[in-house]
Amino acid sequence: MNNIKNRAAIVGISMTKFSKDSERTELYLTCQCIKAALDDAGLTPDDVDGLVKQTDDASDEHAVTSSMGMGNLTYFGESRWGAAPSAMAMRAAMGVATGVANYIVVYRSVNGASKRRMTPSMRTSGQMSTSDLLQWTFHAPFGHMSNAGRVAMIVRRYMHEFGINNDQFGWVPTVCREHGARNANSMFYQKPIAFEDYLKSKMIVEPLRRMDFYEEADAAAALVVTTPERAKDLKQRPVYVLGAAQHMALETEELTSYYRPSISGLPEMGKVGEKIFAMAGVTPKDIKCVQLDDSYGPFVPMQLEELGFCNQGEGVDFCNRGDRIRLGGELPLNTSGGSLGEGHIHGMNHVIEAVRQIRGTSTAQVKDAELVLVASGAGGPASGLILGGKS
Amino acid sequence: MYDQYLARRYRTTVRPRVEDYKIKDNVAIVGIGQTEFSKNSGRSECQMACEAIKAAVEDAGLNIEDIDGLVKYAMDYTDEMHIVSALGIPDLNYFGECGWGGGASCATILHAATAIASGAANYVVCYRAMNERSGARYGRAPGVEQIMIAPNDHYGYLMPFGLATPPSWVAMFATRYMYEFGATVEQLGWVSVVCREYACMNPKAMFYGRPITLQDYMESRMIVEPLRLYDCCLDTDGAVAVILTSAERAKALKQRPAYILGATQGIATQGEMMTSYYRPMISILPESWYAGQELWRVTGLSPKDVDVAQLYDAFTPLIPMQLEEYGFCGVGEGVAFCEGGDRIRLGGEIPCNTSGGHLSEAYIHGMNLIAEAVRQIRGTSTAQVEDAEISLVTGGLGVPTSAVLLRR
Amino acid sequence: MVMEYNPGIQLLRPRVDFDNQGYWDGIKQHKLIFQKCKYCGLLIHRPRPMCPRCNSMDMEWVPSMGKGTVYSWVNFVYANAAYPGIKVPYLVVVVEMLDGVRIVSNMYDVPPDEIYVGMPVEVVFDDIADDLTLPKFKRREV
Amino acid sequence: MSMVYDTEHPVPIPPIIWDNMGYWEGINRHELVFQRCKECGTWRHPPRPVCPKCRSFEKEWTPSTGKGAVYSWVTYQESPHPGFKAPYSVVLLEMEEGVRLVSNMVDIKPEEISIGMPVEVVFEDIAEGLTLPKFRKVG
Repeated sequence: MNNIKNRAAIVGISMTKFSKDSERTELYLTCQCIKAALDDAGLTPDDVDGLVKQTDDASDEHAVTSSMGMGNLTYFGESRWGAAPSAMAMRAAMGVATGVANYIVVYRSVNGASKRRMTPSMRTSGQMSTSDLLQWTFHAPFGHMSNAGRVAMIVRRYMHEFGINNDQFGWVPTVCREHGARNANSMFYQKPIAFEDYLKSKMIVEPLRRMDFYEEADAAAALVVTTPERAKDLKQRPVYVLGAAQHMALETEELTSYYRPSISGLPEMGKVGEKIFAMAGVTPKDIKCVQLDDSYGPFVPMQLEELGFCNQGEGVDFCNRGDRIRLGGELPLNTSGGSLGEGHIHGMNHVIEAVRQIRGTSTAQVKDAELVLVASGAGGPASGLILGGKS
Repeated sequence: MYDQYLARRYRTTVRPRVEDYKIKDNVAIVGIGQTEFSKNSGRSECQMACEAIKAAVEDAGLNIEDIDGLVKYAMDYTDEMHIVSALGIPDLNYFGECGWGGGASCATILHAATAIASGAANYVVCYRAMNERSGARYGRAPGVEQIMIAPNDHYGYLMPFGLATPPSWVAMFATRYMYEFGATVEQLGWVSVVCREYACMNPKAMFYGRPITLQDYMESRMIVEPLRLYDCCLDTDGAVAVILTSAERAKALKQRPAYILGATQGIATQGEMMTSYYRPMISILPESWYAGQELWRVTGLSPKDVDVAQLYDAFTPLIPMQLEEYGFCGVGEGVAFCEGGDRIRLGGEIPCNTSGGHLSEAYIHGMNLIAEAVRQIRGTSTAQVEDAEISLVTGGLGVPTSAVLLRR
Repeated sequence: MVMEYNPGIQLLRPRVDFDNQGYWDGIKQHKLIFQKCKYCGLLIHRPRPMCPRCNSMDMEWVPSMGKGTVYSWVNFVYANAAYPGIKVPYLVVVVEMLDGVRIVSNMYDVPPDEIYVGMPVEVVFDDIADDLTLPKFKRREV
Repeated sequence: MSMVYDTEHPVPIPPIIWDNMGYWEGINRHELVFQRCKECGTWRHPPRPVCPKCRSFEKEWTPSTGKGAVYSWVTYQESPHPGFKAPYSVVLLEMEEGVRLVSNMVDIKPEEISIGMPVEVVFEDIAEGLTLPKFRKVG
């Protein structure tokens, strides 16, 4: 067996509503959401024998299994960083493909807007990880402390090298908000913006504005992965994992990969693209729509370049006026609204939306969306998926 | 109580078919490396991790550039990206984390093995580096100076009552275990004595050259009744790394491969972080039972086939309890099995923790146990079991656990 | 009182959240209450957002009988492995309630050399500080 | 214009561990030093325990010329920490040794900063126990 192509399928999905205050614990949202994803698939907690979580997620495996009365598990793991959503789906796919588990649930829950946190990750015991150490030692003393600032440093260099004006970044948030406005689950349902609203948006860290950044939300998402064989007996049309990959390159840092020869690209994402296209045996032209990591809007054109949808330095032109990336265009992106236009659940909504597109149940449905690409973790360790309706 | 739970406790979910289990015989551990074990390393955890990985790479006969996967403990403070940047690893195709402290030890092997068996990566390193002795020690209650509110909901039911440390969490199980099975502390002491004997054969062990008698054990300081100092594992500064690759690639490398027969994790119902007191029985380790069942199921072997075992020994009572759960003896018979020590010594039915284990070699969160399991397969242990063919390793207890079965 | 606290060191406060608020509110009012699934009637401790038996999220709080027996116990004798705010030695017990759930607590009136598994106990409430009340247990005559 | 601090809110002090100790010791005596591999001479920053080129663990702290150029920069219009008064700029510099580091500029308005601008190091004693390397436009 050389890869996991066609050896795993997503058979259940669920997402809570996005809100500014869930008034619930993250564990509550997690349990609610996993139950709904299992219902969607036609399964019960008794069937589950694997879990994959985001390392920093408040709902640990014990909290979930003890709350839901899940039986015995043989496979559970964690993924960190922005790369987590696609990587978690990949790890679940690997688990079923190698026969170590049958039904693996991937979940994520955040009270990102209300900050109603129940549990920090197990690692927060005072000592610093090497990543925290880097940020606190060499960046924070100079006031370089926010993710917005960390990203802006890379974007400035990108603008410099390709002669880009920062106003041009406005088309991605505009289109994401258009898509989010169609989605009743979104925080911006029926609240689209015009490009001019972006220009009026407050400058946070020059060259980036408030609307370049994700919208914090309270929400949870879950998906269920099993083998294509078992998927046939379940309720929904299976969504097959045709390509899945992670990548970390030399000198990758989370949003601060400043110490390598060029910082104006996302080389990890480029490698992820090469790997998933090769595994799926398709090219960018075959992809019907994409769900890209839009936690930071300016990373979207950079991802389009790295993934081969346009040439280097042309990503911003590709997004200009939004026609090619909105519903009806040649490559609709982030059709649920994404992190900019639906809500930020650390990229999990992107995977869920890709499944909806293939099922044909998106609120911004792309016609015959049989092949959908998901990218996670722009500006750090990266991962990606190509999902398909046919095995 | 919890009527339906009782029925469900040992319920096995429908499992994947054995013929679909792609890990068996397809993956091998081909390199092991470690730093010295000390009370004060005098350097960063990141440096020790890099040293251990470099040593493992050399042991396997590989180059750093060959590594394309890293699996870490979620608890490890050295992030993959800094291993990559420090050692100059050009590309990683697979990286991930396993949670639950020592419960992650064999889990890292399982996840690395799935990565290799599914083609995600070719050479995957699992590592653990910790300045546990000179840095923040787990055996102490958390930093109460700053924290006023429990960091999570779970601690709220324990900490205000002073139930604050891992030894006490396990002591609670031990009290009940001794009550239910009529075990005595002297019987537990033999585990400690035998582990120390093994450490005295291992020049790299922290307790090398310092044997103890049962009398010494009985006279050691009481920590949390019923557990004594010699019931508790060491605090260690050190790092251990292992490298996995496919069985096919393994053939071309320097060392005799330790093939993976089976690897699994285990969670059972009603688990809590080291304090699963709300289950029908607390004198057993259902996670370990289930992990054992899965290993025997996928390999078609039984405990009788195992030549040597490295059982996670953060505290002595966990060894007899695991001997029961993995089927080396019946429920409640573990301490009697260990009494006198002969059955777990070299030449006994199942030699256990032949490097000295966490009690006497070093405490690297189970990674040192994996390295010893591999040495037994290679025939290079300082307490070598003659012709060891099948070697069992288990991961941390009281938390979601893990286990690996290796073969020559 | 058997348990002595070290002045000046704060005991960790329980983290009160949406799922467990009822429990800690009850304790503050000197009432031991447990979570019960409204749908299938399962009694649950410690509090959870979902019933592990039937997966209902509809819960209520019901009073406990307040009585039980010691299921297991430990005795903290070494200060470095104990909670800094409490003077050693002190006992921590797991009590099996007659209601059918277990709870971690301290003994209120029993010295370490008298404790045994199976000792009948009943709940008492210890107001340790203005913002901290804990359920503890004392010997019960049978 | 330089960074303005609100002294009521102490700014983060860099945590010192084995791997970065030599760097901050250098800064404290007003000397900018970088890690350099003893075996193959490769410069590196931020500090790491081992050389990514030749994998030697032997290293020395070697003085920098203190000269470099702006590689990228940002201006914070909102401060993420009350100790730093917005607006202020953060620069990413490329030093003559080939390594990069994050810092602030002194005596310059944000709008005057540009990519490629040549700079040299100065040392600023911010508070008791906190000295930082900062940069000034040259030429």
